[in-house]
Amino acid sequence: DGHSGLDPNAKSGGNITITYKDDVATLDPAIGYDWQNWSMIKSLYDGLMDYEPGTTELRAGLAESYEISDDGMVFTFKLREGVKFHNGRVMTADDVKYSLDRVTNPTTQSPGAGFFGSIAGYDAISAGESETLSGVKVIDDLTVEITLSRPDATFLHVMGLNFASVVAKEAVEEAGADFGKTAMGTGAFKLADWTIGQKLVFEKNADYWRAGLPYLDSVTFEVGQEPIVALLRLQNGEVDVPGDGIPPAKFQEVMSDPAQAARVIEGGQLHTGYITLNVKMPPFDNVDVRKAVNMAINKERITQVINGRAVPANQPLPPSMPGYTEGYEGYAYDPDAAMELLANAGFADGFETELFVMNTDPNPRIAQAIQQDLAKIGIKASIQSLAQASVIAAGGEEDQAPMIWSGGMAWIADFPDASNFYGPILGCDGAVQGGWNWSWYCNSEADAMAVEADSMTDPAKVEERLQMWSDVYMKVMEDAPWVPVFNEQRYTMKSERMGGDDKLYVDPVSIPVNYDYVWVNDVQ
Amino acid sequence: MTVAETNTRPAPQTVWQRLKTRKLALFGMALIFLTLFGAIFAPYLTPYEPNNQMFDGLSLQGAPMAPGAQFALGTDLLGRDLLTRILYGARTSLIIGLVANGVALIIGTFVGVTAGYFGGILGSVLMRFTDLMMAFPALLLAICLAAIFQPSLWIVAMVIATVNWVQTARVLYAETASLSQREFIAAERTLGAGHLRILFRHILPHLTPTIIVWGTLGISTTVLLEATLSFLGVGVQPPTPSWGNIIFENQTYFQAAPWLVFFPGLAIVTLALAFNLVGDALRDVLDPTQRGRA
Amino acid sequence: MSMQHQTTSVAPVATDDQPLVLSVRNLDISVRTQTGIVPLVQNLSFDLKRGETLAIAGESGSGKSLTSLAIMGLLPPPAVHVAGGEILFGGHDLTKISETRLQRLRGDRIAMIFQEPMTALNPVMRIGDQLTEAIRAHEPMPARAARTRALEALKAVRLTEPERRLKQYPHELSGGMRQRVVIAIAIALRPDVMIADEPTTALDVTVQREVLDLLRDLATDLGMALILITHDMGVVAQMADRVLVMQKGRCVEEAPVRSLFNAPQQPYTQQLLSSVPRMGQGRPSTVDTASRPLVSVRDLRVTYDLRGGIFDRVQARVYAVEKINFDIFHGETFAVVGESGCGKSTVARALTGLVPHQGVITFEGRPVMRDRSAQLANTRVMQMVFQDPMAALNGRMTVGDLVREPLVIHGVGTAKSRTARAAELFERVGLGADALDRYPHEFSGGQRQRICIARALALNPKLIIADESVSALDVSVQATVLDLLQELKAEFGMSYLFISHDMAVVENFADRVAVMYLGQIVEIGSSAQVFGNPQHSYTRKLITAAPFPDPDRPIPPRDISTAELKSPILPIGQSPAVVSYKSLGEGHLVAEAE
Amino acid sequence: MLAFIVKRLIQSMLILLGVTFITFALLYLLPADPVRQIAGRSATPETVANIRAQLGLDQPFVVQYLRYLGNLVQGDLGRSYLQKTEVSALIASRLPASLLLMLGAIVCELVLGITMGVIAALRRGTSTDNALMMVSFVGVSAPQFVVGLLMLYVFAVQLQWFPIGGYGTISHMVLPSVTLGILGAGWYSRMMRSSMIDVLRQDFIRTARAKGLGRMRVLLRHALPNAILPIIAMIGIDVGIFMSGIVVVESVFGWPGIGQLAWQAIQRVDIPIIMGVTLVSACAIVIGNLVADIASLFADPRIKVR
Ligand SMILES: Nc1ncnc2c1ncn2[C@@H]1O[C@H](COP(=O)(O)OP(=O)(O)OP(=O)(O)O)[C@@H](O)[C@H]1O
Ligand SMILES: Nc1ncnc2c1ncn2[C@@H]1O[C@H](COP(=O)(O)OP(=O)(O)OP(=O)(O)O)[C@@H](O)[C@H]1O
Ligand SMILES: [Mg+2]
Ligand SMILES: [Mg+2]
Ligand code: NI
Repeated sequence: DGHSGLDPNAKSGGNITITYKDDVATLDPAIGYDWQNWSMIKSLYDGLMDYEPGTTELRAGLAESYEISDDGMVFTFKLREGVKFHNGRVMTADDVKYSLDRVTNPTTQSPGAGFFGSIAGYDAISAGESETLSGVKVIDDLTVEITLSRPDATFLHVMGLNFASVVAKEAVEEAGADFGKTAMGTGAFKLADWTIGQKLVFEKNADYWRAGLPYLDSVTFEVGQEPIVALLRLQNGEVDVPGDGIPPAKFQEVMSDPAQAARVIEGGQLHTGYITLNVKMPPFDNVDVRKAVNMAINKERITQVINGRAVPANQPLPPSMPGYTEGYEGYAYDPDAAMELLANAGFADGFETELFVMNTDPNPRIAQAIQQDLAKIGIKASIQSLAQASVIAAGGEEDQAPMIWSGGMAWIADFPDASNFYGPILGCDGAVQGGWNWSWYCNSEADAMAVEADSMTDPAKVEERLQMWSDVYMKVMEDAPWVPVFNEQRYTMKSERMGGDDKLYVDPVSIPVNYDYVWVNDVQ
Repeated sequence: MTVAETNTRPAPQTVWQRLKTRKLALFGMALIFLTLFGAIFAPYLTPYEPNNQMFDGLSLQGAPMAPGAQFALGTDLLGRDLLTRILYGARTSLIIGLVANGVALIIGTFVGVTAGYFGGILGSVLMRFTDLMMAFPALLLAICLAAIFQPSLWIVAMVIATVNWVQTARVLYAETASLSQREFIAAERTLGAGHLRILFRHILPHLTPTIIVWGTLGISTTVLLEATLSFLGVGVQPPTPSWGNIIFENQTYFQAAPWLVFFPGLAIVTLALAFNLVGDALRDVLDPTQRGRA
Repeated sequence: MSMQHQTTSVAPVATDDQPLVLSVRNLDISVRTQTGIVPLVQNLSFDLKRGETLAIAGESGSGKSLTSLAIMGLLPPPAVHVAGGEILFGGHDLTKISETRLQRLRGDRIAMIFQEPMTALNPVMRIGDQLTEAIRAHEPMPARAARTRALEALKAVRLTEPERRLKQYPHELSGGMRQRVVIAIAIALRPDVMIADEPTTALDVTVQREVLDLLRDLATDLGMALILITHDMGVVAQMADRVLVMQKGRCVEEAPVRSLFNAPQQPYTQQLLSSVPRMGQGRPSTVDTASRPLVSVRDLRVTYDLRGGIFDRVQARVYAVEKINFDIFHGETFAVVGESGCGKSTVARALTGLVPHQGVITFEGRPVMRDRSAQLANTRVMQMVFQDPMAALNGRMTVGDLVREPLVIHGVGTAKSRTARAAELFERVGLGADALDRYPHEFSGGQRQRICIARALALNPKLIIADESVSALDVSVQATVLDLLQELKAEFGMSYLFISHDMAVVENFADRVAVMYLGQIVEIGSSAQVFGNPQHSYTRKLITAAPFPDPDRPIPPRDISTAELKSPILPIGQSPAVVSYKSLGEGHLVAEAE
Repeated sequence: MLAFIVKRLIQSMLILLGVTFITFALLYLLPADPVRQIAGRSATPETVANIRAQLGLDQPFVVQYLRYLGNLVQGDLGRSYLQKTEVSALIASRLPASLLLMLGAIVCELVLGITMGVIAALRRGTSTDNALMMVSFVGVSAPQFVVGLLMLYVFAVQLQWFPIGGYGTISHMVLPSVTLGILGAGWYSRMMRSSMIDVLRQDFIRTARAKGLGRMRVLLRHALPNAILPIIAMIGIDVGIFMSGIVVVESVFGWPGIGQLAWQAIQRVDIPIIMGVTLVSACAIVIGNLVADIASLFADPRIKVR
């Protein structure tokens, strides 16, 4: 492989401590789907594909190389030789197939099963008619051939998802349903200890197939720590990285102290915070109303409220995502024009509606800012601040939630591809009961374009494909089912002893830290 | 035959007249009136709107303003005037502290007194139900109830009432049970008094000290419970201010913007204290055996 | 030391040649109130010699207890304090020495026994600990040795099963036993002076007799000086060498016991002595027992279930009243006497419908029911006056309201007429109408009992049940209340069911008497029959145990068989044997010995 | 004694049954669907239906409840929907910490509450009394989150007397216990004060003093054991109050107890965990009451076992 990725200054050894508020739910790569265990699983497991550290660039993982058939329907992966699971067994092509079969089998109840929908035989396994994916074939110990049922330009990204991680069958069978509390992969770290509710210890995998990695001997995750306390401990030198980032209440204090501010790292992330407008619920079935709402929201003010830790957004895709439409202005903040539009739509006196929001800080606060903006153009929105599950439930009903502020549940891309912001949250597939398309927007034209774009697997047509996606999102913006509000920036902090490139700390894929590549400077 | 005792006892005083002589009680009442006044006349007392997120209420970095000339008690995280929100929040908190707490007290008294006075099967059923409610995590019950009935101020008040009556019921049960054994109750029976008369004329007056104690202490408990519910997203919905939710919204800023926690906290403690002072005095004043004592 | 040897009662010997142990000089005690300093005890002086028994007598509230507390240095701080004078003991003035020095004297040199045995002991501490603690506080010694001393003390007070008592808690003992324990604590260190503040007021006659005998024996054996505080002149007569009579905080008269009883000098002393009821041969009954009875009780039986076990099942039963029969006639005072727990109150409760009963109670021929309307009807004709007026009055209502209460309940008259009636009743029982809007605690015990009586009279009942209605009052007040009852009876022709344990009072007050023992009547007859010719051994025991207010009358020989009252509690399935009666004619019935 | 305990245990069982029923019913009525969260954003309706059937959530309420009870009697609390782990294992790993914290809080509220109450009673009417009662008032009215953070900031960050959160040693326990106990301490000091004033008026105190005992002995050996009786009965009720408090305190101090588990589960409608935690907390409350009753039994020999 072309990139060694190794840091010449890096020192080997040492332990770092990361804190989190929430307990780690599971380390099962088929189940884990929150941004806390996402990066942990990444360092415990490998998939066939992987990303350059700190970037969104794909690179080969467990696959040494891969071939794509000309029609883009058959992927043949050549596996690396001698890669060992943490238990010492050598990983083979059978394991790859087993892992893919497992994640797509409905009894696994994987929230990521849907990503593999393009593999041949997915429908059969998902309907419970088959135990294996017919599209995944083991050619020999080191070769896997995956046949798709439809062209899928994002397929390599899918193979880089945690859900596609290779697990050891014997470990899964041994642990049974408790597999999530153990780990058996090929990753840079192995799970050494897990005291539920307190901490997890990851230990260096000495046999790791990427030579020289990881640098750290171990990583300790302490869970159950209030972010604000975690920061106090960081300032006290007890913690190396606050997993939940810098809490808003401490942000100003940290930034105004040069010594601390120097250790703050800022980075973009593939995130958009938006308001959904339910196009099936009057008056949001009127596009002018939706546009008016778009124009009414003072995005600058909202970013100010969250201490400037975001940039105002004007379209669904975040700026760092390929396919982002440069130069697009979106709907500028213009309450007067908004009122005019409203008046034209027959709502000169405004109307009453509800804004659903998840109940953790700062979301209710942002909702109140939105509420005030809406009030200025005569829309009286009452806030329904509910538990995450309740908001999701309301969004999944056609006639429950006229507006939802997505914060806390918002879209962070699963993989850095333009398509990732469409399917379930803007496409017709998601606009079903229990779906995630909370604006219930369904534009068959845009859907068709999306399908077409995702079928363009030819590497030569990348630019063309991205343009197509750009068009899709522009179409969406025309219909204005969303108010894109901001793209959150990541602000994190590290202790003085932490080394490695800054971008490792704002890795778009491995949040908050790419554990495999960071190191500490206080070892010999 | 002894002659009627001549005595130089002052003319009987009304409760108010006796309450009036107690400095602490007057101080407490003054605080309560101040709060009521603030709540009722909030619009006239402050130039700001409670929900107005002012542009100059936040620094450019989005930090709230410290107390100062423009904003007497500073601003909150959305740039709203804190004093204004505390004044308007008094409305919510008074409703919670008085209505929710009052309803809880009434339910608790009803259950406890009925069970304690009548005893028997009715008493056991009521007390087992109380035990059941006690064993049920109050917070979970409140969360579920509030989630099932879309939260609004009155729903929240009722939810708080449904979880907060239990302790009162327990305590009053024990007290009523022992009161019913007292001889003056038996004496009352021999006079031909019915249950209702005994309950209302004889048992309840003896329970008032306990009811007052639990009632006044319940004020801060309920106000804080509302705050916890708001924090869990099932309390009074934003942007309606309440003292509790102001604290909870801003509690992590106790270091960066202490005023956001301190002032509403002070308001809660002061109100609770005021009621407590009045309650203590009332308890003494209502108790004829305390006459003439300090 | 040996406290085992027993003497039969020895009449107190005047001990002129003994040294002085305690001397109180011009003692003043005051209380600080909002209206200024109020004197409670003024200019009190007396001396106490070794081995001498000084009785302090006087009406309730005259300052007896305060005086004894002042000697102990236990006046309730900070309001009540010694305002002047001195208390000389062992060469020191107790009013001046420090608290630590006082602590060393207390319990060791001067001991005190308090009035109320039920509350004088720590309810959550074992008897043994309470005893040894007192011993070890003054004489450091190993626990074992202290235990031996404690045991000795318990034996000295002649408590049965002393070893077991050490491990028991106060509530497991009867009142008499508790009082013995209190005495044991007091004598454990052989103090020079012992103060006994109404040591027997709360006890039954027979128990009182034993405790008094005990105190006298101990005083003689140990050479203790005893200050005995009491309002019972019978006790004074039998116990004291000298008597000090107090009234309103001042000493009225001080004299050797014989001269005081034979020739009281002061009017107050004379009044006090004259109001003491004396026992004689009973009063003949003037009641016509052939007429239709007002109340007739047949086979009355009341049991209380004692529940227990997992399923709260009835495990035993208290046979509080077992198949008793009696009649009360118009204009009669019918008395029920007997010791604590024999079922007297239960009879009253059954009559007033407070407890369910078996058997038949008829009132003027109509059976008494327990439903609501029958209750209303019954309560109009039958009223009850309870033992403890404070407990029977709702302390949170004015007495005016309390007296109006029955009128309101029965819907008699208008608000105005009720107030007029209440004022009239108050006037009748000797209270001013201006008292109407005061609260019960603002009255003295005697006054409170009059309030209760006024309330009972409000509905013009035909029968008044007086359950130990005068027991809590001191003699002079008791006499006035009894007089009042007599007057009312003459005036309104009502009948009384008079319940008491005081034989002297009953004898002087009742027309007919029933003696109860263990839930059954053992002897019934006219006052003259029962007191003039007591037949049942229990009746005789009660009569002889009553202290007689005459220092010259020999103290009767002690009844050695101090059998405890048997228990009326029987396990399920058993029931007590019903006694059968022997008639001595003219309605005098006596239970046959088993 | 044994019979009493058995009887109380039977009663407790019924109470627990009632608790499971109410919780189950409430969760059933809750407008949120756990299956959607399990299935993830990209799931097809078929997958959702499939998972719903696997979890038995398509069954009628009564069937679901009876099945839950059936499993419960076999000691099976089910598996977390989102973590797929056995609820019993999750609770077992966190319960000791919570119990320890509660124990610490009880100790702390008793020590603080009793001392403050006794001192206030002895200094009745003085400024010490007023000051102490004021402090107790603030204790009752102060939000625990703020108290916790403040203590953490002052005693751990500034003074460095205690570690900043965490779990393990006694010194880790101090701040969270105090934070959790401060509310109870406020209550207790008030109760203790009035109870003490009451007891000091009693006759047996006078008897004890008449024996010549020293002040301290009278206070500790006679007054305190009597004055504390009403408080012992209250400790049972406390456990219930703690159950709400630990959610906050555990998160502030990073204490690995069931409070945090419950809070996360509620957010995500992870019904098996909510049921489990509710049951455990109801058990704790029931046992707490039982223990308080038994303790009163020992502390007060007058109480007759009924
Ligand atoms: N703590 C106190 N404060 C104010 N007055 C008191 C206090 N204790 C007693 N007194 C008053 O002092 C007077 C004497 O009381 P004391 O207890 O000595 O009477 P006593 O002769 O022992 O009466 P009794 O026979 O009822 O026991 C009474 O009028 C009483 O009201
Ligand atoms: N509610 C009750 N439950 C159980 N036993 C009771 C109850 N009330 C009274 N007893 C018992 O019934 C018996 C008779 O009680 P009662 O009160 O009639 O006695 P008494 O003669 O009035 O005694 P005293 O002189 O002490 O008032 C006693 O042994 C008593 O312990
Ligand atoms: Mg006295
Ligand atoms: Mg009686
Ligand atoms: Ni037992």
